[in-house]
Amino acid sequence: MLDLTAKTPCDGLLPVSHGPFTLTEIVPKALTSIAPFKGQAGAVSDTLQSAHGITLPSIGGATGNGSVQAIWFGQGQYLLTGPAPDGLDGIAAVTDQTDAWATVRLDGHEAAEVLARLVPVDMRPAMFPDGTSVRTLLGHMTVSITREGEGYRIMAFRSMAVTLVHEIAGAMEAVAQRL
Amino acid sequence: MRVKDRGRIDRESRIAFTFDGARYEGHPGDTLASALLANDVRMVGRSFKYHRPRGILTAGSAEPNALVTVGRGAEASPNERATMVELAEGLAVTSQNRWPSLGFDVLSVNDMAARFLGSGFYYKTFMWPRSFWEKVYEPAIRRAAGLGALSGQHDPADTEKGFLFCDLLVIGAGPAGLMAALVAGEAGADVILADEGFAPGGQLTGEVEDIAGQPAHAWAESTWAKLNAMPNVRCMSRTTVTGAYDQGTFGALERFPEGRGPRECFWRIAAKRSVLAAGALERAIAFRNNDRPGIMTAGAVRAYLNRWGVSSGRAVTVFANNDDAHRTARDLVAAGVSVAAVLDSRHDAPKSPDFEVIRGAQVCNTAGRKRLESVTYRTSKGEQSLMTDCLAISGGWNPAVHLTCHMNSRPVWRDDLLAFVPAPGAVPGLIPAGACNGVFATAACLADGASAAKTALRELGMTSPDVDLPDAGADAGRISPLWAVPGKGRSWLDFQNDVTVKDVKQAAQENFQSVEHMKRYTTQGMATDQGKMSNVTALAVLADATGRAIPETGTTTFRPPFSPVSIAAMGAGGRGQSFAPQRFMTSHAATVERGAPMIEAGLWYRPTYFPAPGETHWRQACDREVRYVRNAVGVADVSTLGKIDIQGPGAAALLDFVYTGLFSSLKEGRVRYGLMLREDGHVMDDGTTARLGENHYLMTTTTAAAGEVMRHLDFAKQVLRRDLDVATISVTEQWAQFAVAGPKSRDLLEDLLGTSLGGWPFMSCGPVKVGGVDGRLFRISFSGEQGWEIAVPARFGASLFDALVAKAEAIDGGMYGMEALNVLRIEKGFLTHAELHGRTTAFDLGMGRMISAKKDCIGKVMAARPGLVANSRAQLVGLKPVGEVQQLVSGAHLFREGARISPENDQGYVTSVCYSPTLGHMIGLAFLERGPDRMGDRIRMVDRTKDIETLCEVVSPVFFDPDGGRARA
Amino acid sequence: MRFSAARILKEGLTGNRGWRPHWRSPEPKPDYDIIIVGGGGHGLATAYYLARTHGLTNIAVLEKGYLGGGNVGRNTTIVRANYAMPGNTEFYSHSLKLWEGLEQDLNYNVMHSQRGVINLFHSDGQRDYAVRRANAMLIQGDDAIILDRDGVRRMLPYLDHDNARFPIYGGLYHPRGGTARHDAVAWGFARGADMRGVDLIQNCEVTGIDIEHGRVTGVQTTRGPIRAKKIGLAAAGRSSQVAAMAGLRLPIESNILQAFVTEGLKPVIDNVVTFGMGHFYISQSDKGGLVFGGDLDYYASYAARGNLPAAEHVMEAGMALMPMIGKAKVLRSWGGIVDMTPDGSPIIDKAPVDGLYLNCGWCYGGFKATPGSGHTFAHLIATDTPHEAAAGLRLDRFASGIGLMDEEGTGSQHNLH
Amino acid sequence: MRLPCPICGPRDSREFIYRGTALDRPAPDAGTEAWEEYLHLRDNPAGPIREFWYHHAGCTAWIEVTRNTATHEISDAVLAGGEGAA
Repeated sequence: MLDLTAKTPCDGLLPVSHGPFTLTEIVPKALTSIAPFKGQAGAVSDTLQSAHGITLPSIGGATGNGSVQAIWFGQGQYLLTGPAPDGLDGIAAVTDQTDAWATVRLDGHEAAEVLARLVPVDMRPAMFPDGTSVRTLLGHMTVSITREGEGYRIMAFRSMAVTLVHEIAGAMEAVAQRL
Repeated sequence: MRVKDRGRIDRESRIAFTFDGARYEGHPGDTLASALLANDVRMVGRSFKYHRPRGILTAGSAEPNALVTVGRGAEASPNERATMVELAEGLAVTSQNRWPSLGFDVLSVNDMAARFLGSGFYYKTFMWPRSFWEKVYEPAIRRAAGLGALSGQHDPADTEKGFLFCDLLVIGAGPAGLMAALVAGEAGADVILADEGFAPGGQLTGEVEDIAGQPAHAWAESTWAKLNAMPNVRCMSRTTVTGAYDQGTFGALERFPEGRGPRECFWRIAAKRSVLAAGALERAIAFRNNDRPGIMTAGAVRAYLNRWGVSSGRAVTVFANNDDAHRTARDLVAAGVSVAAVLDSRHDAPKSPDFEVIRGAQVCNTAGRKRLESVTYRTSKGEQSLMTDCLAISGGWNPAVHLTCHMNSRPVWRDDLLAFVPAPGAVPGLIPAGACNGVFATAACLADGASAAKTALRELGMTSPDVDLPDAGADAGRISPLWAVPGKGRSWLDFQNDVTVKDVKQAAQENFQSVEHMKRYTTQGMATDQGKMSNVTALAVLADATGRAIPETGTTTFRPPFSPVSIAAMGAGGRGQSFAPQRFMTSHAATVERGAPMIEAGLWYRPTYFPAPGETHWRQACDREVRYVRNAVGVADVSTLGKIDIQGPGAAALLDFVYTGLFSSLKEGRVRYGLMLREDGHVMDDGTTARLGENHYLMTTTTAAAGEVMRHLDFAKQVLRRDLDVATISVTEQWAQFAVAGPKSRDLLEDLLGTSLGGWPFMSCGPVKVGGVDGRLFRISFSGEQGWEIAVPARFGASLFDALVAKAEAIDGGMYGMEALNVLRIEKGFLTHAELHGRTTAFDLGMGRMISAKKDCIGKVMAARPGLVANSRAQLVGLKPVGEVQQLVSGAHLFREGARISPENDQGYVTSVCYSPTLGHMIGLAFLERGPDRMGDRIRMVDRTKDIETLCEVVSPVFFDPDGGRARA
Repeated sequence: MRFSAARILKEGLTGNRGWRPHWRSPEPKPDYDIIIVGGGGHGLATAYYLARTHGLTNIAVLEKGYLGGGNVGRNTTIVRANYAMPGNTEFYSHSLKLWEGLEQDLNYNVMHSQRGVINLFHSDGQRDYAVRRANAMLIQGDDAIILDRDGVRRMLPYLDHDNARFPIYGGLYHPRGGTARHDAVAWGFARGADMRGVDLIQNCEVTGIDIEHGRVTGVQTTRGPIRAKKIGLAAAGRSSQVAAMAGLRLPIESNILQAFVTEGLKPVIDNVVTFGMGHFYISQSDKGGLVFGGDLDYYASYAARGNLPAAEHVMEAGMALMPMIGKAKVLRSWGGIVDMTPDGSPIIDKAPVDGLYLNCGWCYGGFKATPGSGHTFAHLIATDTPHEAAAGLRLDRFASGIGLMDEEGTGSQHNLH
Repeated sequence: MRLPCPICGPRDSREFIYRGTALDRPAPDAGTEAWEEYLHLRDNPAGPIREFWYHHAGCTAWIEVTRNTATHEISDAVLAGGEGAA
């Protein structure tokens, strides 16, 4: 009988630390993109609320925490982390994205200085507080970045995991060297 | 030499450095320029054209003369301004543009021949004989030109880039900038204060004056420290704002000469508002031989004395047309340095009890080749000479308007100031303040800076705090015009490029009277300082030569960067593998382990072939892999192809709109080939699309076009077909997908999946369980054999690949790479970007009938243009060599037998070739005029790059299994 | 005044007092046979060849600013004939031949330097297209050599051959390609045209085109109305505005192309090198500056200045290809307004108004075309028939789809080049 | 350059891809002239134009920006699809 074994996107690449900064891999149980069909955003939000206890986030936002989280993921698109959603048939396009993303978490005092080397959006805590999420660039890659507590959760295409880690680790080292 | 009790250097510590191999010492706080002057090194470089001996002219970033190479070997950085280089232990400095040595330079003969080397002389000669330009003249000119040299080795410098954001960017930390930052900082605004120097204060660093009852430099330092302590203010020293761009974007270069980490950071700063407080630059006066080492700007002489404790000469003479320069004499005398005289061109110049002021005097010549020895000046009483080794000159101050020109605004002339000042609204959101705004007295600068900050705060909707303006000097001084002293000989304007008053006059005489013409003809203002030191003076000379006033003569403009920026800094992150993201398939590690050479496919890496023991040539591996697929089974990772999940009630209609064919009629569980056009009617991409459910499709794209197709679909659904309710998302990364192809492919998969696949016809698809994991199976073929593609979530990709390969190898098959994949598809006449190269139409590809007549689709209307469906177009055919020469070449062109090789007879070109192990000879795909009508004709394939001519037969592009039975088997 | 070494010697010995204007600054006459709108490289070259080849001298060139102030003074100075598409191939071949005799013809040293152009390729697919292109050049009678990896390494040892993100597979070497001193080209044509009697009128902006009964009769300008029997438009990035005065809409969008120059450096790059994967090309001027550029800024603009993303991309590509230039410092960046057509190729054709002729759509490639454009446009204006070398540069090719010249294969609709 | 994405707010232009003049696509049977106008002919003004940009590194919305080609000043930006941002 065939027995497939799983590998995470950053297998063998993480963790990395430089000075006060650490970069670790996060392996979500499931990632599901949800795109409500026309006029169904409210129904989708209600369904999520009753099934999973969270609503759809507003633009640039995140809802939930811990085991269930939803982040805004682009125009008319949300990403649910945690359970696979139920009850959205016919009201939203639901697509499994669990394996599509390399997810890493950057921590450390002034981690925003690291991201300032890479991201064309203001990542300073005051401007990008807990519960916010953006789609933007990191180097030449398109990414999703969500503030989670003191850290940043960063998602890039799975196939780009090597570059993602290389870019962030390089900036961590450069900033750490000057501290 | 050093002067006692002056300067703010750390005299207790010593720093050793070398200049042209000689060892010198300086102190912390020194620049290279101040240390050289302290060591009485006067001559530091040679000019560009005449190789004239040159010394240090300024104390700032506009320095045109003192350019040196810093460092050795690959670390050597040419054309560094000695005035900006911070002294560091072991600094190795060499002079430039001289051979064999700075003291004796062979090309200084150019100076002797100067009369023949005036403006534009090179446009008028070096034309005979014609071949001599590349062989003789140009190499000689190139060798003589240039200043410093690149090492020719890869630059090892570590550099970085970054993004910053603020409410207010303050550019320059002189009195105006500090004051602006203070006001905004206290208001709670998010402030960035950037200054190009390593000590705050701007002009104040070199002056003896008081602010708020303390020395001005001390006020600057304490204010800087106060700002630095505010959490909402980011103070950036050694940071030059290099350019102003749209919507409040600025470029800035931060230098880190000390410590570890990258040496330079190029910042992009997004500022809601900005205050330009860049100060002013002192200009020279043109007179005969005004370029000798020892002739410096008056402000620089003062700064070297006051900031660095260096006297620039033993007996200093001042030559000026303004009051400000008298401070140089005042400070020198106070420090005990001898002042020979102040020569002031004004008849009403102020007198001083401390030094002699000669009114109405103009310097008309100087002497001393490698260092200044004397000056000759002229008054109403005639000419007199003075022994002096330093001449401090001041022709007034030019506001540093540069950044205000970066968005095309032209500065405006103010006759009262004899200077250009920024035009109102020059850069949206930018407020000039202080000396760059034509406000010269210190007290006025402080007030202007505060006022600029208040304006910015008001525009940002913030409240200004009450900030007291500190007491400071209120005298701006007076000035009378003096640009160039009339007389014989050469008077320099652009010191580095050796442009003289005569050159400008000659340019005017030759009708290069527009400022831009003069500049381009004489090279005035094109040196490393970009005319900062000389443009205004040159403009005044041109105005005089053409009988116009300065404002009507025009202005030159300034473009980014404000001062030179290394390519390594602006191009940080471009080196090596970092230039673009790398994308790896889940099978990458296994593939590399098998020794497969990898090639780039877009951003992806794919294996070319898998070498086996005993094979000595890639063709052996390729042929073997083709045979796996034709005879047994081959496995290839095809995950790089774009995969787009399309869902919703409008999914079918969207596909009908973007593909030439109909997809609404596709049955669930089936797959169809689709051709996508750009609106211009040419083929943009192709691929298969599967219908997974009533309102659910999965589209595949080519590897290279995946991103473009995603954008295209977004445009179609968001803009062109807003009526459709449909969602699209890329699932390329979600699925690892492998082609399993060959007569034994079904055996392999049935074994793998533990189920029968007998009910899966060609072009079907559906869900499967793969080792308990939810996967997808598609029966499609890019090889012409019975083929499948099996997909699993990417985390299982590596594992599944290994399993597939093991099973394939057990039944006489194995992995195949891009080379074999290419052979297989050429044998079948399947297309890649070699044929879908952006200029071909469905008609050219023999797929004209795929454009459904039943519906509209993107590109349909324009594809029907007469030129795009003309039978004379080059259309897809196959080629088979039929003569003695069997070689086919991609990129070769096609001619009729016997036709002359000429453009008129050119009938097409070859796009893809390979050796077909299946057929035992080379085959090729080509586009040939009226190709489909010429089956069986003979055609000459001509490759002139390798001189290969091959006689070919025109055949169908489907070389193998033309009825497609093997794929359906 | 004829220029020569002897003249320089004589003037040098007599205080350089005898130099005379390179061109006059005449007042506009009320009436000309031909008016050329635009005193850039193409307009001046057109006037020159009208006078020199066709003997027509009652001509005015109207320039709203100063001569040569547009793209001829803002480009990266590259001269080449290495095109693949019929229409372009023969045209640029013709232009390069004119370059090769230009200095003697003009008696003006434009420093045309045939130092060779190397277009690098980075994949099998790019190589195949380079071979196709090289064959087109060779069949046209021009020169082309396909270099393999080692060949490129020998010629350009300083490239990052060993650790490039997109490895260098080889290059298309065009030995007769090279550079020229851009301003001098404008001035040389200006002087040549002026000497033959053409009136070059600066600071004269055309504000209207007079048309009577479907035929042009003259122009309105900031210096008054001027009558003309024929009008040739050579306004580059401003072509749409000028054509609009005749009621025409052109298949053009004006974009920004930036360029960069470093400080003077001792000789280090001997050829023109183009990076096939990174949109970067570079050469070194005779003064020693590294002159380089890359891709468009990609938005419609008349601002003649660009923004950072395009500039940074160019520098990153430079560092990727040749890391030895890292310590060279950029002195100046600037932008040119380029007149982009849907297929990225130019237009020399009659306009649908009698007596009006179009010369536009040069995209980012106008400089190398200067003599060829002037020569063939003069032929069209003088004879009312297209010159055979420019017969493919038709205005109606977009409507008809016949003879599109999409060199890059990115499409024949706007903003894809 | 920074573009005010109606969804994401002001963003660096490096996050966007340009398409050019915003025009309505003609009906398939609108005739050759209408299609020539749509695909090729342009006013190409030195002044305000309406143009399409794609926020490719952000929300992936197509937006319609009113921008002055002479000054790069941006006066308006809306979703290309009209209303209905989410």
